[in-house]
Amino acid sequence: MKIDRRCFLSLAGGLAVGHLLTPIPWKITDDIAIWTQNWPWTPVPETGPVTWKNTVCTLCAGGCGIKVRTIRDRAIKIEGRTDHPVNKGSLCPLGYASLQYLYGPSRVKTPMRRTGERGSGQFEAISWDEAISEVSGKLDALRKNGRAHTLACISGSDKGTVPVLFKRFLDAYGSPNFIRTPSGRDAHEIAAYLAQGHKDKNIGFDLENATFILSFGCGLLDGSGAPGYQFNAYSRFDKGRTLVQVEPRLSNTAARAKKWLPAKPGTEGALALGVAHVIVKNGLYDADFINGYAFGFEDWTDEGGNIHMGFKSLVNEYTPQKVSAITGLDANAIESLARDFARAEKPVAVCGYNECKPSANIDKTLAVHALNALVGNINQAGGMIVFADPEYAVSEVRKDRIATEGTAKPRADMAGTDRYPQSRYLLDLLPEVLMGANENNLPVQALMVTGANPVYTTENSETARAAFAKIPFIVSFSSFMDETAKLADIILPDHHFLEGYRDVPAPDGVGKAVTSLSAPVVKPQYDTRNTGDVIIDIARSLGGTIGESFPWKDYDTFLKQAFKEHYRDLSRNGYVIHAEKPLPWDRAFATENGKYAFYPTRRHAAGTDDKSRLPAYRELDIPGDKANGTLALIPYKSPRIAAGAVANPPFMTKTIDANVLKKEMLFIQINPETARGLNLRQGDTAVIRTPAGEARVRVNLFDGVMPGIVAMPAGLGHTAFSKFIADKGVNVNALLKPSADPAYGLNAAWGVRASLQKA
Amino acid sequence: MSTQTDNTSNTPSNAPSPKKGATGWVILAFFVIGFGFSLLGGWVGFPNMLYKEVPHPIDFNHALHMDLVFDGCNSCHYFRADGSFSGAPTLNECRDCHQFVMGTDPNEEKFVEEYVLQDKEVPWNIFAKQPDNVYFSHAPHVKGAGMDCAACHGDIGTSESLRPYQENRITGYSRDIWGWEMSRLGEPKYAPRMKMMDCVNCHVEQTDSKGSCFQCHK
Amino acid sequence: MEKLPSHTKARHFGMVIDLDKCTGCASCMVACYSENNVSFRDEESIKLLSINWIQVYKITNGKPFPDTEVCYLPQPCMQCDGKDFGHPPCVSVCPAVATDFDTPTGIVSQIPVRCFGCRYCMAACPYHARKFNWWDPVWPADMERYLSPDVSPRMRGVIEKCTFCYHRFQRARQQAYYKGDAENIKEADYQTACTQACPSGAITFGDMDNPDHAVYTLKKSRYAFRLLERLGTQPSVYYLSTRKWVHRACDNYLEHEEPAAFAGKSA
Amino acid sequence: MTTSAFPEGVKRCSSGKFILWLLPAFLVLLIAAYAMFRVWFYGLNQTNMNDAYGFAIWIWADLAVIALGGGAFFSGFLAYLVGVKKVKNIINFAVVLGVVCYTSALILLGLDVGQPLRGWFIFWHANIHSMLTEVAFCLTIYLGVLIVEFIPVILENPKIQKIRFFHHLSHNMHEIMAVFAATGVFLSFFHQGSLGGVPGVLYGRPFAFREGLFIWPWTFFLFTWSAAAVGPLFTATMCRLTEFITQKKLVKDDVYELLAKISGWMLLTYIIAKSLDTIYWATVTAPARGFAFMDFYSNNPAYYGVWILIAEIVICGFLPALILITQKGRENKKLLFGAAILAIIGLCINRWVMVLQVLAAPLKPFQEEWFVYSPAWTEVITTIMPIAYGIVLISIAYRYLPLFPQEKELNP
Repeated sequence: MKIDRRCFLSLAGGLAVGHLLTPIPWKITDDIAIWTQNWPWTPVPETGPVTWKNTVCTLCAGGCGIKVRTIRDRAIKIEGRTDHPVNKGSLCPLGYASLQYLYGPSRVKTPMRRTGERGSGQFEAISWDEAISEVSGKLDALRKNGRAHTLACISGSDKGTVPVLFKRFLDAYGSPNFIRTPSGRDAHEIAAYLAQGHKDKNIGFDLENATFILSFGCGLLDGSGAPGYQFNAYSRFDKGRTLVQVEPRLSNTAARAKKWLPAKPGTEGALALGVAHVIVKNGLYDADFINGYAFGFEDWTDEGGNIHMGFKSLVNEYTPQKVSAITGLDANAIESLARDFARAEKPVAVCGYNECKPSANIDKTLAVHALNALVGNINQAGGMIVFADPEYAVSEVRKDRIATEGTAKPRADMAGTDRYPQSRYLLDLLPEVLMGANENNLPVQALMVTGANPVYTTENSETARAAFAKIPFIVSFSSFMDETAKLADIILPDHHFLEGYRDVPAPDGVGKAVTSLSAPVVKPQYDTRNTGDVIIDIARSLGGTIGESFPWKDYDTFLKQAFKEHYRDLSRNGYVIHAEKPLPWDRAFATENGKYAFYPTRRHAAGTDDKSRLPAYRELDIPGDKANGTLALIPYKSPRIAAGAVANPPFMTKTIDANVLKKEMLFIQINPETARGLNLRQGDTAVIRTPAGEARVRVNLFDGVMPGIVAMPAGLGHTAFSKFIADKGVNVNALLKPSADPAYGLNAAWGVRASLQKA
Repeated sequence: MSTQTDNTSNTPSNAPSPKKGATGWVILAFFVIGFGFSLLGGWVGFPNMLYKEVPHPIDFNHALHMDLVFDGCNSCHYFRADGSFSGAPTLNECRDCHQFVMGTDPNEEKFVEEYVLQDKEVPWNIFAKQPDNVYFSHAPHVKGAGMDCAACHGDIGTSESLRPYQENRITGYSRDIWGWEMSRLGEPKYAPRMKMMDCVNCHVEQTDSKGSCFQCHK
Repeated sequence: MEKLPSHTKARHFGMVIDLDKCTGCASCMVACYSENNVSFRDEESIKLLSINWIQVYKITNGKPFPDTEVCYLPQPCMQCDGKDFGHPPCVSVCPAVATDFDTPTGIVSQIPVRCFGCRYCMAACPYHARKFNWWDPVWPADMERYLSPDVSPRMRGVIEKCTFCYHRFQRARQQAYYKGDAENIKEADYQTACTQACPSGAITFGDMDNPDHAVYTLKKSRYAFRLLERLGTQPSVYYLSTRKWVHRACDNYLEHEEPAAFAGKSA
Repeated sequence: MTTSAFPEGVKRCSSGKFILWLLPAFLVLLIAAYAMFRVWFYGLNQTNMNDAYGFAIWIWADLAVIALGGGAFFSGFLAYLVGVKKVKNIINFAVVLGVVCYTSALILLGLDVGQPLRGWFIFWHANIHSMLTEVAFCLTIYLGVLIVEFIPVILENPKIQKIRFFHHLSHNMHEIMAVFAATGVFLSFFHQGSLGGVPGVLYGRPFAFREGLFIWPWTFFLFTWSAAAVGPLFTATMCRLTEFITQKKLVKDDVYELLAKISGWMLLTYIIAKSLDTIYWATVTAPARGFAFMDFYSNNPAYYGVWILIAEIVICGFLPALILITQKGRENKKLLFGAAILAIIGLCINRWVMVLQVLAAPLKPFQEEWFVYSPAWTEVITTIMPIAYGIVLISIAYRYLPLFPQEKELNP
């Protein structure tokens, strides 16, 4: 028997034919396909029993009730809570995306101590004990050096128990420098004080019941203010209900308004007076309110016998023709707007809260309040509502000598000083103050930041960053690695809002006295702690009267005590409405004569004549000189871009149009007419220059922008958080510059002069 | 047919030819050997290579539990209020009874010591586990069509000891899905097979339609 | 068209989107990402590589300031009925039956694990509703924890698209089975994530064949139209707008032609 | 005794020269192999395709290469079924060219799918309504047929012929080749047609959509017709190129002229049909969907506008057809091959238009801009790959196999 090559060939043939009759080739082919269907690196979400838990979103101040779908200890999906009085089920994209913050890469997972250069982002993880003792050690030393008043706290809100704890901490420690970040609330607070005599009360607008909303630049549908509330109010807009939007740019709100009135920016106050003129002239105002509950409508005589001009005389000169010349709107349009407004069943005029850049223009705000007063729509359903926050059941703070002396010192931001006696917080002024001081006299030696990201959100942000960087000791309480946390020496990370308890006060601008409770939905994912607990611990470890002022076991105990009998409802329903109805007119006003003051006698004005007290229209100059900046830059808010302390989560960035952000380049919007003059075409790259800085941008031509205006989206150009948002576009705050109202110190600029040049 | 007719004359004539017949048989024998070897390897060796035996964390005694509970399978494998099915019980559910060792069974002791006391979920092997892309709901089958558990899961409920569990090394699937018989012929060894075609066949039989894709896939 | 299983009632789900109400906020988009485990990358500005099951387009009337108008147009998968009810453009071209017309619901399915990524359906769809997974999805940090078990995460190399949140229909049906009345699924029991998410109430969803459902009436409005309707794709998504220019922007018309709602009327 | 590895009676260059000649082609193949590795390993993100261009240069190359490879089926049809004897002098070459074209097409298709390991689903889970399924089946089977047709040619290598078994095999295979040729023609008719159906059935894409003629879209016939017309011209042109490179006359001129004559008439009838199709589409199909003819040709960022249509139909259609049907045109070899090249370009333009312009044209009126795409290097190199691969395979085949029966006679 000879075995040769052919035998082996045959053997191979046998093997080949045989194996085709076995499962090997077929099963392996099938199994490999199945393997591709279950790649080990593709996650398989775990199943389990589903529960829905109610809580409140706190990523912005909108206070929307949400429900969270959870499986075991995993939060899966967020939806609007249809039975929550604020948003009634409506929710903005940020709310829907907030799980990306819970589990996302920008979370600060443990307490951190800075190791590298300030701002380098180099930190080391430390224990909570170490972190708290380091902070209290530094604060103790500062206090012992007699500089307790140089501790400042920047907070995103001054309402709610956590800001209250910070205020209390500063009180007990001995510093007057609790600073809330600027907001639309500032001007309303002052207007409410001047016209109604209220201090520390909320001004809201009952948009749900209003039948005619005259919005002076409010981004009602652009995600500013209380988005859930505003969207929900709009969702009920059916036949017969009208929204009129006054704004130089065709925003999302303007696009959905029945009428868009592109008044020149900064002239909104004149338009309000023009509307008032028509109403007064035609006797369309609410005579009952004007005669019974108002002061200063007609000319009046003071105790000294001097005759003063009333509101009626003031508006007399604001004829539609004159206002048309100021605003650039058609005179007939103004006339008919006024008539429609006055004749509507429940008209309301709104401004301030929801603007992307709330220009704290006191005249405009007073004029808008006056419009509501004219039609008798104050503290009425569908009108402007004034209400107080619930009072917390908290004992008096205990102060030692240092505390008493420290809190009596002037504030670092000059608010409440002789210069700006009626202002409460002036964060916009702080950077200049800090830049002007040398290291030793720095009025802020230690800074605590909670619920805010001032390094990013403060206008002229590069100067602000440099100014804050001068502060020797910065503590951030941020849950996320934001720009301010990145600059801090110590980060004491707060829980994500789905991990801990927190009360949520009535959102600004919402006409409802409602407080909600944000409750944990999942266990804390990382080694974070509720900021309320941390501030109590820091106070304790400082000891003395400071420790005594914080007698609570923990924050949750404090929260329960603070709300007393309301707490049960709060925890059961997730919210509590603490005042069902606003005060009637006869009890509504806290002015000397108990009436609504069309003439604000208390106004701290630049001049002493009637016109400087009355809300006359005054042309506002914006920062920058006209020769170099022929254009005006205004920021705009997009509902798809979070523009506050918290940056966009990846999902929101995914929704941004390619003509707003493409790769790392941001697009500014200009009118094609403006573009022609500058020889710019769609998609061109250009350099924008303002007094605050310059940036490379691309050009998007949009007919809906007033010629001469450059509109830039707010909320981009982050340098922190994560790679999903950092280094994308330009921070508009880096190009803006605040301009202080002479009497109030608040930023009254509506924009900044800018030039645009093809790159 | 060839266009190169001259090539035929070029045929080599020195091809090896002696003992042609015998060599042919030898060649055939080699072919048969190869063929047989393949068959043997493919039908016997291959399944053992493709699947690996995965030991059960606990050798669970269904029969014993069935005697102790009131509602048969439903006592531990139950429907939730939303109609979803709980599947294998979680540690918390077992803990209702097994807070401490109650009997003398070493498996129970192991369960209490290694899982209950350490608060660790038991990594049960699920014989009928379907991949993530399959949507399967017990409700239409059990509540709608009135099928009993054994119809798909075999007689696991009366077993005193868990049957072996094997995992496909490539796909990670339980061997029960393809079926223990490589040929997929004959009665299944333990429980009905669960490849897609098995679902489809039953659906066609019972509902006249295999259903659309989304009926069973997500 | 598949044969209907003997135990199933036929429904025809559809959506009506009121373009005069949509504010362009993109809540629907984000709610959809979150509901359906849609993946994301750090670079999402190249929209033709970005996975969106519903996309909100911004369209303008092209008039100069201040007569400019803007309309936002949310566009999910149109769930076309296609030719002869059951042959949408994408379904008949799929070589591997990875997508089919779900006769009991009128929804066009897409089964990523069956798909082998030839992208013929993408070429067939005039709406660009089908998206390809050019990359393997990655959920950074601990984001895998928020993934929903109701929708299977996709792998690279396959097509995915809007499913009208079919898993929510499954959820409703499962509960109905559990309660013993399999066909008792009410309008509120099955709503898509985008419908629920729309904060301004622009989206309505339901069974278009059921007179009790809101879509039944809405889609019969004089101002109802469908996107690129003239191609004959028979979409199950209707739009409402009283503005003529919006109608014109949503389908192709020759110069002398008028949108149906405005035919015979002057602009 | 040693047998030459070369076919009997022909001269071939030295091994060194041969290898040097193949070197550049191998280099291209190497880079292409690396590109293929990247695409398979990292996925299709390695290309420049996007959600608007789900089909791109690869699919175009597939369609073009299969159409040009159609020379194999149509020559086979002429040689074996019609019995045009002259064509047999070029049939072997046509088969090799067909093998190159079809294997290239399959490799490109394999690259083009997102999940290649599941690619067999197209057969196992086939959707019989899908044109692509039909393409895949016919293509694969026809490639099998081509290989069967190729085997006897391989077996004719003198070294292989020495083995008795292969000698008989080759002889027997030649006997039944007509059966395979017939099968090939049948299959080719279908898959060329199905490829035409691929764009033609897209009723959501009014630029591609062609209404039914009986049950098929017109494009079904147009694609088959054009492949049959231009395929042989491609074979002839490639043959001529081989002659140029080898500096030898390989096929007699009357073979070229015959092919040119047949192709010329095929091309003319095709282009008339294509024109009618275009007119019907422009005046009936598109307007019914709200599109004016020029909507598809204006506003194009590539600036070719309507010229692409004129190029395809007039310059690369009627012009070469008219040259080829005239005796004088065919006798002038420069004119003949000039016309052939024009026809080949015309065919490639047609396939380009039917794939890429279909996807480029915006449909939603609010999206005015055309979708733009430029291929990535991975796509370009793999698209060039068939050329390099063709050079290698044809060179080897030419060197070792008796592709041209007339070579010995023409080069004594």
